[in-house]
Amino acid sequence: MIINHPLLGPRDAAEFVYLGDASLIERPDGFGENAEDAMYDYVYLRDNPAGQHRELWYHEQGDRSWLVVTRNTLTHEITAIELARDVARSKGRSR
Amino acid sequence: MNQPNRIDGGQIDRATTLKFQFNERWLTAHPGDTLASALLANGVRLVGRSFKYHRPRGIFSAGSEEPNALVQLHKGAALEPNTRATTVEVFDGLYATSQNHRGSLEYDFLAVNDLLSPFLSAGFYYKTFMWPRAFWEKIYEPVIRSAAGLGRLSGKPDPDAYDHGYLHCDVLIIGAGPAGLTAALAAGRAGLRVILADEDFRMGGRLNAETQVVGDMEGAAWAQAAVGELTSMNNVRLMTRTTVYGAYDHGTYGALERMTDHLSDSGDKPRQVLWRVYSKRAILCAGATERSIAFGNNDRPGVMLAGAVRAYVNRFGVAPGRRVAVLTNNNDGLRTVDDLRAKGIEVSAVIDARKGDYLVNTTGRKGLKSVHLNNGRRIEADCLAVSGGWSPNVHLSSHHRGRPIWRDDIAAFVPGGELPPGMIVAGAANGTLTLASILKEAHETAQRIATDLGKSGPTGEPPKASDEDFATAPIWHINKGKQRAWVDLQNDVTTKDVTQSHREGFRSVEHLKRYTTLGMATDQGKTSNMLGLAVMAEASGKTIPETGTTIFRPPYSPVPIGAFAGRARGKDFRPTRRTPSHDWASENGASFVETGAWLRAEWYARPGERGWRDSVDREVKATRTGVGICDVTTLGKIDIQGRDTAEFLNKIYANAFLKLPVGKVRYGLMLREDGTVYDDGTTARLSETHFVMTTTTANAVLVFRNLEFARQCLWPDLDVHLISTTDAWAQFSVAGPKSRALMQKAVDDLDLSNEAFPFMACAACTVFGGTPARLFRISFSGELAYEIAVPARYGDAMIRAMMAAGEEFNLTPYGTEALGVMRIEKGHVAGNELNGQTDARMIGLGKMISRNKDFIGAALLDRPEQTRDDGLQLVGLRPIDANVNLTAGAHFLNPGDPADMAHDQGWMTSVAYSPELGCSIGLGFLKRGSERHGETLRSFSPIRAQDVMVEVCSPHHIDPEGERQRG
Amino acid sequence: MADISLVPAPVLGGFQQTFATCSLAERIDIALISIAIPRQGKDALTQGISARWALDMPGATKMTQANGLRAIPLTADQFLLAFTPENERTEASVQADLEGIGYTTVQTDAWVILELSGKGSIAALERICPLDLDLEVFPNESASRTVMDHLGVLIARLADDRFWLMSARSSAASFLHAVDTSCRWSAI
Amino acid sequence: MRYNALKILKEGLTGNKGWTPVWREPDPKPEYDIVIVGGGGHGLATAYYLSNKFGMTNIAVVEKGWIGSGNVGRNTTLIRANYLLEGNQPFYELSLKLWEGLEQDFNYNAMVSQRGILNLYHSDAQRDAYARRGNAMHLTGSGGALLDEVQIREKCPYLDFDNARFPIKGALWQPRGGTVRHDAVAWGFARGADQKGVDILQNCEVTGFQIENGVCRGVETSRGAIRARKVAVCVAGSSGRVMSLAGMRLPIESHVLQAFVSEGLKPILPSVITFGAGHFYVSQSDKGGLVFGGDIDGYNTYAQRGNLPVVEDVCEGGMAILPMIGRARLLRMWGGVMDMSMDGSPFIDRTHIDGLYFNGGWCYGGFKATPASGFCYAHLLSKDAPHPVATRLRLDRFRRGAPIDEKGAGPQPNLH
Repeated sequence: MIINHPLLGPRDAAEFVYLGDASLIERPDGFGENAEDAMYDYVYLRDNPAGQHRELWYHEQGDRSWLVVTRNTLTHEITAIELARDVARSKGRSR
Repeated sequence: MNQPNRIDGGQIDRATTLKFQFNERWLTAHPGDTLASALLANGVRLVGRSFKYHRPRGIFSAGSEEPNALVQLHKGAALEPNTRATTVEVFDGLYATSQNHRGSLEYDFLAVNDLLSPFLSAGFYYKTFMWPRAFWEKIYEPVIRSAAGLGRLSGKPDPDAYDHGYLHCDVLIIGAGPAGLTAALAAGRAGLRVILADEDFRMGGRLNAETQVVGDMEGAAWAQAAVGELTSMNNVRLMTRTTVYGAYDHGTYGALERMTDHLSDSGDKPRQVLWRVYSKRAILCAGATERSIAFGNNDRPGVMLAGAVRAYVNRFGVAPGRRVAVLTNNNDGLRTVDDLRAKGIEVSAVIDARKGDYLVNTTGRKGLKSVHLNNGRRIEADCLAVSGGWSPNVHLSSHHRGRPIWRDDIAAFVPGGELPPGMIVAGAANGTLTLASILKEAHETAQRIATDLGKSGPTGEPPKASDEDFATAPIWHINKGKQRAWVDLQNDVTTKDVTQSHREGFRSVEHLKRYTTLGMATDQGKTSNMLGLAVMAEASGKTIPETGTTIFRPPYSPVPIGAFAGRARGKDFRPTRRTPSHDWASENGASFVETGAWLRAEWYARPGERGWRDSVDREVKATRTGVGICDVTTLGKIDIQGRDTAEFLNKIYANAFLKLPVGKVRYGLMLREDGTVYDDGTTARLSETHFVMTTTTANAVLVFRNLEFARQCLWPDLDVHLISTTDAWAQFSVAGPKSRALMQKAVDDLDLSNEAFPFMACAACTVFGGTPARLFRISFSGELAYEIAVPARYGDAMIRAMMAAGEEFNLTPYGTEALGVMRIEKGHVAGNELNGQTDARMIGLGKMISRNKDFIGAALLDRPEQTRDDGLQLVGLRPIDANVNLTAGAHFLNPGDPADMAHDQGWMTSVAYSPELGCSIGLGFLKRGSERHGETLRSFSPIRAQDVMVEVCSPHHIDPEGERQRG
Repeated sequence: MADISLVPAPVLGGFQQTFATCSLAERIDIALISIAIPRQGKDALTQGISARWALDMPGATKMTQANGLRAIPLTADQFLLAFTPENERTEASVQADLEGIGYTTVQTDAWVILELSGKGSIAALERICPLDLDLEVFPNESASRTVMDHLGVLIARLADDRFWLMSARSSAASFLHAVDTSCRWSAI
Repeated sequence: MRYNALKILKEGLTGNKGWTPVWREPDPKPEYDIVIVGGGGHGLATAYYLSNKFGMTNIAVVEKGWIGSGNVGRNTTLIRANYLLEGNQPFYELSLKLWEGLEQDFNYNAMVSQRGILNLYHSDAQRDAYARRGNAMHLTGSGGALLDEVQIREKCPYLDFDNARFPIKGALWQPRGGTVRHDAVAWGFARGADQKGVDILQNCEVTGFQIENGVCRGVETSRGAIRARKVAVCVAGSSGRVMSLAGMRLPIESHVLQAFVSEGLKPILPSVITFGAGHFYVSQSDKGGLVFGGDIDGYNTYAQRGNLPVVEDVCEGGMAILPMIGRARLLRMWGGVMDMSMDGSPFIDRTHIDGLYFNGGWCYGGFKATPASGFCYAHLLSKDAPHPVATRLRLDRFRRGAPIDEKGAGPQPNLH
C-alpha cells in the first residue's frame, strides 16, 4: 500500500505501523464519571466496518507523525489522510 | 551432434554452438534457443511424466504456460525442480534432467497408475483409506506422498544469492509484444517515465513467432527496431527476463528479473532481483494464451498448441515434426498450415472442427504416430498442431476484485469488474486479437495516459498493419469414443473427472477446482481452465458465463521463495546491534547472546572454568563482595524535554511523577489502557524541563511509539519533545560494595558520599579528566550501585579505563546471566514476569499505583476478575532438597491434588542458582501467594520430567530491607 | 584520574572503499545536535537561528545550510543541526547558542554517517531504498527518513550523485554491509 | 451412500456413473428450529453435531456463496492443541480428540495426518515459556516434549543450525499435531449433516435479522425470509459486518492473513515446523506443495488478499530456518479474512438478544478448532448451557477483566 503523507508525499506503508480505529484518539477521562464503562467501550469495542474506515497509522520509519487515514476496507482505496494531532485538536483534545 | 530437426530461418545465432545435457546425454543448441526448442531440434520428444497417471508427455507450448515439459536443472545444491523447458535459455554446460518418474523416463514403474485410472477418478482418496485408522499415517499417506509431488529439492542450502529493488515510474507496461512496444513508444515519446517489462529474453512477443508484417517490415524486425528506439530514450527502462507477477495496492506491482540464470557463470552477482515497482498507471499488454481441444488421448508427446508450432518453426528454426496434422476451431489456427508449408514441412491433415470434422483418438505412447478422425480415417502424424482459440491473459486484471466477463465473439473471457486502480488493458489481453487493432488500441491507450498525466509530447503515429481474419467457434471438446480426453494435462484431469464432479454436486467453479484439482498445477490452468469450465457448463446445461469465470491469484508464474526473501537469510536475516564494549568483551572471553536485535555478553569465561556456571557464579560473587561492571547500553533511553514534561510523565506512568525533584531518579511503572503492566524503568530529572527515561531493552521502540501517540493524539497541546538517545550513550552498571570507591576514582570532582549523592540521585559530570558523562545511583542487583553513561564514541575507551582504574578493587565484568541471577536473588521482575499477562497487584506494586490522578490504565484496574482474592501473586521459591535445580515453566500443585488444570496453582517464572544462598532459587506466580510463605508445594514439570517439592518464600531472596543499595 | 583520558573512536573505524562505479566512506568529522521546536516557539527559533547563523528553518524534506551548519529535517517539530566542530564551534557552544529558544540533544553518537558518491550511487540505492530518487521528486538538498534492509535510515542528497546515509550507531556494521552489498551487486 | 474401497471398485468398473451428489440443493423452508448463518467449517460442523450427536435435525445452514468458500478453504491446514491458558487448552484438546476420530465418524477421508508439530525456540526466555506451555499441555493430557538442539538435528538435519542469525536452541514438540485436507473437512461435515436432513442453502446471503421486542425470530435472506427459534451466527471474518445487522459492536476486528503454497515437490518435510524468531510456519501437503504462512498484514480489511511486505517477511522467515527452500517456487498466494479478537481467543456464547447466538473471534486459530467449535456450539444451542471446556469463551469476559491472552499482547487485535 501507498500512504500519501500530507507532509512528505507518497510512502510505502511498510514505513508505517498500524494501530487501529481512529476512535482511539477519543480517550475518555480515566478519572471521570463511569470511567470504567466508557473505557471498556473505548478499549474493547469496534465498529469494524466493511467500507470507509478512519484509522491510525504511525510513520515510525519516517517523520514519526501519527496519521488518520480514511481507507475503504473492501477496496483499500484511500480517500483522506490527516495529521492525527490536527484531528485530536478538532475533537477538542488539548492538555 | 547434429540437430536433425533444425531448419532454416529463425532468430538464433547459428555461428555459435552451445553444448548442454539432457538426462546425461550431450546435445547442441544455439544462442536464442530455449531448452524446449533445442530438445525439439535434437529430436527429443518425450521430456516428462504427468503428475497422477505418469503418462509420457512432450512439449506442449512455447512459453510460460507450459503444463508438460517440466524439468530439473543443475545438480547438487543448485538442483532446481519444476522448471519449464519452454522458458529456459540454453547456455554452455546447461545440465537438465526429467522428473517425476520411478526408474527411467522411458520406463516409469508408476505408469501402472494409468492402468488403475478407473479407480483413481476425481476425489477417490476422500472415499477410502479410512480403515484401520492407524494405517493412514503409517501406510496409505507415505505411499501417496512419495508418488505425488513433481521435482525434488536438494535438501541443501540454496547456493545462490537473491536481491530486492525498488523502481518508480509514470507507467508500467506489462508485456513487450506488439501492444506493449507500441504503447511504450507512444508513452516514451510523450516524455513519461516508462518501464517496459517482458518475461521473455527477446522482446516482440507473438511478432517473433508469426510471419505478420508491421509497417513495411517483418514483425520480428519491426520489434527489434522499436526496441532500438526505446533504448535511445533515457526516460524508458527496458526489462527483459522480467515477469510482472502480481498487482498489489495503489499501483504497486511485483516483478522478478532473472539476472544470471541464463549465464554459465553468475560472476558473484545475485541470481534474481525481485523488484517492487511503484507506478502511477499500468498498461497490461500480456497478450493471450492459446488453448487446446479435448479429445481422446490428446496428451501424447507431439500434440502441441498451433501457436507453439509456429513459434518453433518461425522463431527458433525448428521443425516440431516432419508430418504435421492441424486441428483448429478458428482461422488463426489455419495460418499454421501456411507457415509449415513455407518451411517445406509436410502437413498431413487439416482438420477444421467447424466443418464437423474432429479427432476421436491418437496413437503413439511415447511420441505421436497417428491421429484418428471421426470418419474412421487414420492419418500418419508425428506432430499435431491444435488450436482451440485464444484466451486473453487477464491474470493481473483479476488480482484485486476484477471478475473477467464473457465475450461470445471471441469465445473467451476479457478483463472486467474492478481492475486494479490505475490499470488499463490493451491488445490481445483485452480481447483485441487482430494486429492492426492491437497496435491502434495500444497507441491510443498510451496517448490517453500521457494526457492524463499532463505530458503532451508528440506520440507519433501507430505503426501500420492489417487485421487478419480471426473467426472462431466455441468448440471445446469432442466427447466421442471411450478414450479419456485431457483437460488439465499437468494434473491429469479429464472430461470424465469434470462430469463426475458435476454428478457429485461440486458444481461451482471453485468446488470443481478443489475437487478435481483442475487448474491447481504449476501453470494455474493457463491452458486448461476454459476447457474445464466449458465441460462443466455443458454438464449443467448452463452457459459458460452462468457457470462461472476464470480468476487467477498471484504470482502470474511461480517465483522462487529465495527471491522473495532476498538477502535476508543466514546471519543477514536481521540486522545486529552491538554494544560499545563489544570488541573489548570479545577480547576478554565473553560469549554473546541474542537479546532482540542486540548481541550482549552473557558471561566472561576465565581459563580453568568448567562451564558457564563457574563463570556466572564467580561474576555474581565478585560483584556482591567487591565490584562488578556490566554494559547496560541496550536499555532504551529517551530524552524528553519541554515545559509540560512532568505533567506528561504523570499521565504516562501509573505512579506519581509530578513532583520528582531535579537531580533525582524514580522507578516508574507503565500500564496498558487495560491495566496490565507492559514496561518499567527509571526516569531521571536533569532540569525543570529535561528528563531522561529508561525502558526495558525489549520495549524501547514500543514505549517511544506510545509516547508519541500520547503527545500527538491524546494531549496534543502539551509542550513535550522526544528523541531516542539509546545509541548515543554507552552506559555501564557498576555494582557492589566497592563501587563507590571505584566511581570516586573515575568521576572528576563530584562528592559521591551517601549524603551528597544518595540512592536514586543523578547528576551530569565528567569522567577521567573531562569526558562528559551522566551518573545515576540506581541498582538492579540490589547492591550499592551506579550507572555511568558516556557518549558512545568513548564507550570502548571507557570500559578499558574502568578496568584499569578498577584493578585495585578486582573489578569484575559480568554478563546478562549474572545480571539475571542477581535480579532474581533480589526479587526484581523482568521479562519472564512482565509477559503482558501481569498486573501491578501480581507483582506487589498495587500500592504504588496512584489513585488520585488519571493515567494510562487507570480506569480498568478494578474489574471483578482482577480483584479476586485468589489472584496470582509473585513469590520466591526454594527447593526442599537443596541439591535440586529448579526449572522455569514448572506448574505449582498442592501436595495430594491431581495434576490437572483445575488444580493448577501457578507457575515458576524464573530460576537461578544463588551462590550466596548456595542453592537454586526461583520466582513464580502463585494463587494467594503472598499469604502462603512457608508452605510446601509440588513444582511439577512433566515436560522436563521433574516433580519436586518447593517452599514458598518472599521473592526478595536477599537483603529484603534493601539496606545494601541505600548504604 | 589524570593518568587516563578517553579517546573517541569512530564506530566503523573510518571505513572507506571505492567500488566499480561508486565509493563509500564513513564521515567521522560531523557533529549532530537535535533541536526541538518549543510549542508556540517556532518564530523565536526561526529568528534565533537566522540571527545567529543566517540559517533558515528546514522544510519537511528540504535541508538548509549556512555558515558551515546544515539543518536536516527529522519530524514536524524537530530537526538536526550538522556541522564540523572547530575550536570555537563545539557541541556545547551550539547548544549554548540555542539555550532558551530550542530544546537541544546531542545526537553525534546516536548515528553513523555513510557518504555514498559516484555515478553508480543511484543503481546501488535502487536495491535498498524505497524512495523515488528522481531529481524532480527528490532534488538536491532533500532529506528524508525511510527504511533500508530492515534499518531506519535518514537519506540526504547533497548532489546529483552524492548522498549521506545516516543510521543508528549500534547497527552500523549491519548497515555498512547492506550498503556495501548494494554497491557490489549493482555494479555493471 | 457409504464410501469404501469396494464402492470405488464397483464404480471404477462401471464408469463411475453411480456417484450421487455429496449434499442436496434444497429450497429454503419457511421455518426451522435452528438457522445457522455461515456455511464454513464451523457452521457445517455445528450442523453436523446438532444432527448427529444432539438429535436436532430441523436445521438450515445458510451460506452467501458456496460452502467452504471462506477460511476453511483458505487456511494452512494445521491442527494442534499446544495452548497455554485454562480458557483455551482444554478446548483445543477436545478438538484434537474429535479430529482423531472424525473420518470414521463422518465416513469421509479428510486426511487427518498427525505428523507432529515442531515449535522452534531461540532463547532461554522462549524455552521457559514453552516449558510452561508444555506443562499446561500435560495437565490436559495433550502430551508434548521439549527437544534440545541435538534431538532436532536428528529430526530435521536441513534446518539452519550453523549460520542462523537466531540460532535454534530447541523446540516444543507435539506429536499429535499435524495437518488435515481442509476442503474435505467442509465437504465431510456437509455430507454428514445433509444425510440427517439438514438443509444446506448456498447462494443465500443473510441481509437482516428478524428481531421482535428483543427476541430474534429469524433472518432475512437473498432467498427470502426464514423463521427460526434460534439463529446461530458463525461467519468468522464477516462477524463485524453480520452482527452489525443486529446492531451489535464486537471486540473483534477483521484482518487478512495470507497463505502460500509452492509448486509440488517430492516429500521433504515430514512434520509441521514453526519459526520462533520470525513469522513462518510450514508443512508439506500430500500433493507435495509446501503450504506456509506467517503474520497477518496488520490493517483492518475485508479483502481476501494481502500485500508484498508480509509476503517478503514470511519468505525471509522461511529462508532463515530452511535455506534449502530457496529454489522452491511460490505457486499461489491468497488471503483469508480473520476475525481477530481483543485477546486472541474466541467466543461461543449467547448474545444479549434472546434467540441470537454468536460464534467467532477465532483469529487464525479457527481451522484446528473446527470440530470443537461445532461441538460446543451445538451443545450451547441444544442445551442452552455452555460446554464445560467453553465456559470461559464468553462475550463479557473483558467487562469482567478475564481476557484469555496467550501472547500477552493486550487489547490490540493485530498483535495476536
